[in-house]
Amino acid sequence: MTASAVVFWVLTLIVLASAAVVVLSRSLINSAFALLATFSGVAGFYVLLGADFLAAVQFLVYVGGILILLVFGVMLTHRIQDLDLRAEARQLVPGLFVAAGVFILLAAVATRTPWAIGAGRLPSATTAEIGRAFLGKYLLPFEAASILLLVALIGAALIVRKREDA
Amino acid sequence: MDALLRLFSLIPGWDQNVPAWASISLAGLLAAGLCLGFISLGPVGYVYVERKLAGFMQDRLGPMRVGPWGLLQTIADTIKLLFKEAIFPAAVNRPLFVVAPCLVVIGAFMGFAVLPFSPTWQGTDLDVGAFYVIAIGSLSTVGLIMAGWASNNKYALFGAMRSAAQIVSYEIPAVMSLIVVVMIAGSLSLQQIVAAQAGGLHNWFLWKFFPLNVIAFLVFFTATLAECNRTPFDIPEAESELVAGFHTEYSGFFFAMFFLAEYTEMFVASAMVSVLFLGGFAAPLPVLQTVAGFDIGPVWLIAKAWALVFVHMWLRWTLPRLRVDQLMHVAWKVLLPIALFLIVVIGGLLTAPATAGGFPWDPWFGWPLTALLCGYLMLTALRAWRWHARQVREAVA
Amino acid sequence: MTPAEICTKLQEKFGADVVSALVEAASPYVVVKTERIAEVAAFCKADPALVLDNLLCLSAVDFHKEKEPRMEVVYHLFSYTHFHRFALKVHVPREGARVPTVEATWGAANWHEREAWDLFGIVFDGHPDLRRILLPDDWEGHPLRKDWTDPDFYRGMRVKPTEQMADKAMKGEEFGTGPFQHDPFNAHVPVSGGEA
Amino acid sequence: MSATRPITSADTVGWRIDDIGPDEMILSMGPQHPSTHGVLRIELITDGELVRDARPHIGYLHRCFEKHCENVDYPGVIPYTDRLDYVASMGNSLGYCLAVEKLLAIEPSPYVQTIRVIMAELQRIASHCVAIGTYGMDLGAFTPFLHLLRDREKILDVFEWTCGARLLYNYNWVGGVSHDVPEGFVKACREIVSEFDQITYPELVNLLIGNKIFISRTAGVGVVSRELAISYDLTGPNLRGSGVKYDLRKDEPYSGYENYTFEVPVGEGQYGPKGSCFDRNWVRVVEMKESARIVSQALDRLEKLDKTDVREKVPKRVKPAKGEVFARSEAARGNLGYYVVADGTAVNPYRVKVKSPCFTAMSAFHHVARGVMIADIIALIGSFDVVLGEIDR
Repeated sequence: MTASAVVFWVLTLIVLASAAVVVLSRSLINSAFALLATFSGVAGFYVLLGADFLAAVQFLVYVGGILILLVFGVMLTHRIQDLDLRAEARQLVPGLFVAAGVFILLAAVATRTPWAIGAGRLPSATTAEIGRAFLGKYLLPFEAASILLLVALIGAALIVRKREDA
Repeated sequence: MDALLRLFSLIPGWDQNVPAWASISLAGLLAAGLCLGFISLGPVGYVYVERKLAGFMQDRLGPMRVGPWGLLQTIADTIKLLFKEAIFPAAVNRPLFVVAPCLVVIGAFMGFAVLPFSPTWQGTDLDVGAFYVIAIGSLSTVGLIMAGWASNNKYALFGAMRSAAQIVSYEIPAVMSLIVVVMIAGSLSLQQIVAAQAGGLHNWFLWKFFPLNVIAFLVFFTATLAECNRTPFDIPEAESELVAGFHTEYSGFFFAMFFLAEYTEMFVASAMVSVLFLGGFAAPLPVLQTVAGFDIGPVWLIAKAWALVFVHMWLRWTLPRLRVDQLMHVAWKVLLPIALFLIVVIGGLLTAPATAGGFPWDPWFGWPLTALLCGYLMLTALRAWRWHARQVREAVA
Repeated sequence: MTPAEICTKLQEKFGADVVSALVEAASPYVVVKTERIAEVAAFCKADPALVLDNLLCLSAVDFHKEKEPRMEVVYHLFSYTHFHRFALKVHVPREGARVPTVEATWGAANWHEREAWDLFGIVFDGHPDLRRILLPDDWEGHPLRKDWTDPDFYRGMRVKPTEQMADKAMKGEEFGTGPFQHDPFNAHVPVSGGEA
Repeated sequence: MSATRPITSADTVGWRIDDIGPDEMILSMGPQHPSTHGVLRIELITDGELVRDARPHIGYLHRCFEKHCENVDYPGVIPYTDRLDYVASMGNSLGYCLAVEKLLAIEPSPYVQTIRVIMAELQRIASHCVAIGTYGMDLGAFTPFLHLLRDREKILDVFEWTCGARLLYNYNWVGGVSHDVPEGFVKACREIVSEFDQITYPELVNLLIGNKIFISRTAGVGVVSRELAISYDLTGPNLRGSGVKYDLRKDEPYSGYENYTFEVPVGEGQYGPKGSCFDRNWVRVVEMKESARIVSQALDRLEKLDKTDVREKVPKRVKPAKGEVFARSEAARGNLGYYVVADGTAVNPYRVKVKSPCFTAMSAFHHVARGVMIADIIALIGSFDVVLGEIDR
């Protein structure tokens, strides 16, 4: 087993275990904080794949942004301590069916896709190429996404704005 | 790490007998150990200096009892902190309570991985070095929130909320003004950013596009000040309002870890500022880069970082603290527009061929202004020292 | 205005409700009927010739040895418009004392009245927040009354040493912790209990 | 949320969870909190950083001052008065002595009165040093506090030299003072005054009062209107900060204050509405300067006056005739009033009631505290400059 394989399995273990905690934990706040390990593990995968820019983005956006927002949301929820998060197993059978279906679908896609293994080379600097792709070939979708985000931002600001009459 | 690997290869027979992954791991561990020593011993010095500085500014002596001139005071304090009982209040969320300070320290410590102390003395030269430092900072934020929540204390929670809001807000102007530097250097790699500033003080990014980059520097420095929770942005631990903010309930070693993280973050942030704007390990004069054939880049970087740390301390003992809404006002309505403006203007200037390498007057401002500034600071220091000496003389007489 | 003029003005307005007056002394005052104090207060503040807009002090005094034992509430007033001073007094019985509040007229009366309730047991009718202010919420009695005696026990703790204990302590002998023993903080022992 | 909350009779200790809305929180600030200036406890209902309602709880430092007074003789009360406002003890005992002297109809000699004025004004400077210094510390500026304490120390040194105590002096006696000023007192005081004028005052203005952050933290925060100030009997710098030019030393002079020329500063609202935290502190700062002026005039006067025995008029036995007196004096924190009732038969006061300026200032607190932020609560408490020893008595 090579060193990178060891790292891969360690990362997999971290991601899976913390994801299990996210799903199974009864305390909402513990779930939220377990996401930290999940996100970091995924960032580790990116590093392993040589996509250092993506790894940094993963960290900045997910850990620095989304996770903090999530934790904020949880903390600001009224009487969060009283909440009982016991998952009831009422829909176990349909749930199992759905899970199995999704798994089969994903497995089919994974096995049937003609992965280009071994061909091509690892890009030495991903950052520059990502930049060129965003501002060149994919400029339109990139700009569309940014306008969408801007609209969401303005809308959020409008909603939380202090009303004059209140 | 590269330097360490090269050292290993000097050992006869090393390359043949030791597998590559082992020597890389060993080099990584050694480098990490070096940084760990630096960060754990650094605060001992900083705290002493900070206390003495505070004493000087406040017209008193500072620590004087333990050791000559109180030199051993912080060591004694460290020992005390290490041996003190770590108290866990009854209703804390114990796992999170323990993990939180570790996360904060890790977040501060990981910044060292990319700090370039010299062309070879660097953990690793990431392509996205500058970006990495910003990204890793969010780990500390999560740690702070965790600490505030786990403490089960309203003041701690307030501190955590404040610090999260503050760090997230100030990251934006910091990144924006960082982009200015990245655009000029054309790279995110810290090595290349430093390389672009080599060749003397007038090449530093601080003096590029003369008045513009100075503004970018001020924006970035202010934002780092806020991200380190230092006065006037120390509202997360504002001791007069929130008792001690997020570390209200911590004691002993866990408290020491927060302390350690704060001072480490201060150093990392200052080092980043000096890498981005003050030429990093590049000496102000190329002649001073080597002494007797040895590259003294690390000395320059550390000296510049410490000078900025000194400014942090200076501000702390001079200014009152802002209120939370004023703090947000500064971030969103002052720093962010300035940073955006700078990005647009400098981006435009860089695309124009006439100003792609900076304004024509750039080389003429760096030296005189630096000399003026240094002269003024020295004069002030001299006056302060003479005044202090007179006070002491009068007290004795 | 001089105190005499103020007194005349009040007598004109309120007639027999002004019970008595002492205007020649160093601290001039009038005594008004207890039930009317709130109206007199409002008048004192509103009247353009008086404008007694400031309540300097509200104090209660316990006169328990008079022929008719009574308590007094004294209102020291001041005007920031005319710069004159005056005092109003009301007489209340020592038991079941009730006085209308003047909190609506002068905000400062709020806490002063709470203090008078706390230390003298005078109830101020209409007061929005009549709670103990200086003493603990579970204190029993009103200690500035002249017939107040220190309790032997507070929350089951002996707070006053017995004579034997005092004697022993004076002689420098150990007197043990027995009588001082703490009961659990919230275990209420009747205050009158314990040894003599 | 309505402006006033109904308070139930069961609700004596504090607000309960049912009293607050879904996005509100009860925050208990104090009695062990770094900046409630002692053992004040303030209960806050907050919505995030915003304070919806505040309720001060006092009494943690209650020492039955008024009950003590009824059990000791008239001069015996003086040491207890020292412990009221322990930051400015000279002013407290002065007020009490004035009240008893009024009851006895005695007037000390001009020499004694001048000494009293010097002591009271030095004490005012020393007290404002603490007030403004700790206020700076409340706002996060640590350095001005130590600079001001340095100057307070010099004044305390002079006090110690004169009467042997640094905090609780027992210096003003009924009819006189306990000790004559020592040899070289005038010179030492002149040095203090000149150092204050040349170093402390400009330094204070540069470092703290003129600081942009300080101004933005205080100007426009905690505005007390003229009407509120008068209704709640705010006095001293708090009242003058709201723009009311009233100072007992000027308007009802005692102890020969009419002989000195000085200005009465009022809040000018330079940086926002009049009566804000900034104005109250600004008044304190200018007042220190004026106090220094009075001290130097009083020192001139002291040198010209004939030395008399400072205990010449101290009565052997204080037993006033039946009567009552309400006397006020301008202490450092405002008008300190003593209501003394004598029954004519005993050597003990029948009743002593203290009208403490901090007590009334704190009673207006909830009006000002609604709608500000948590950090402003700290700024507010500090700007009222309360001393709990005087509130709780």
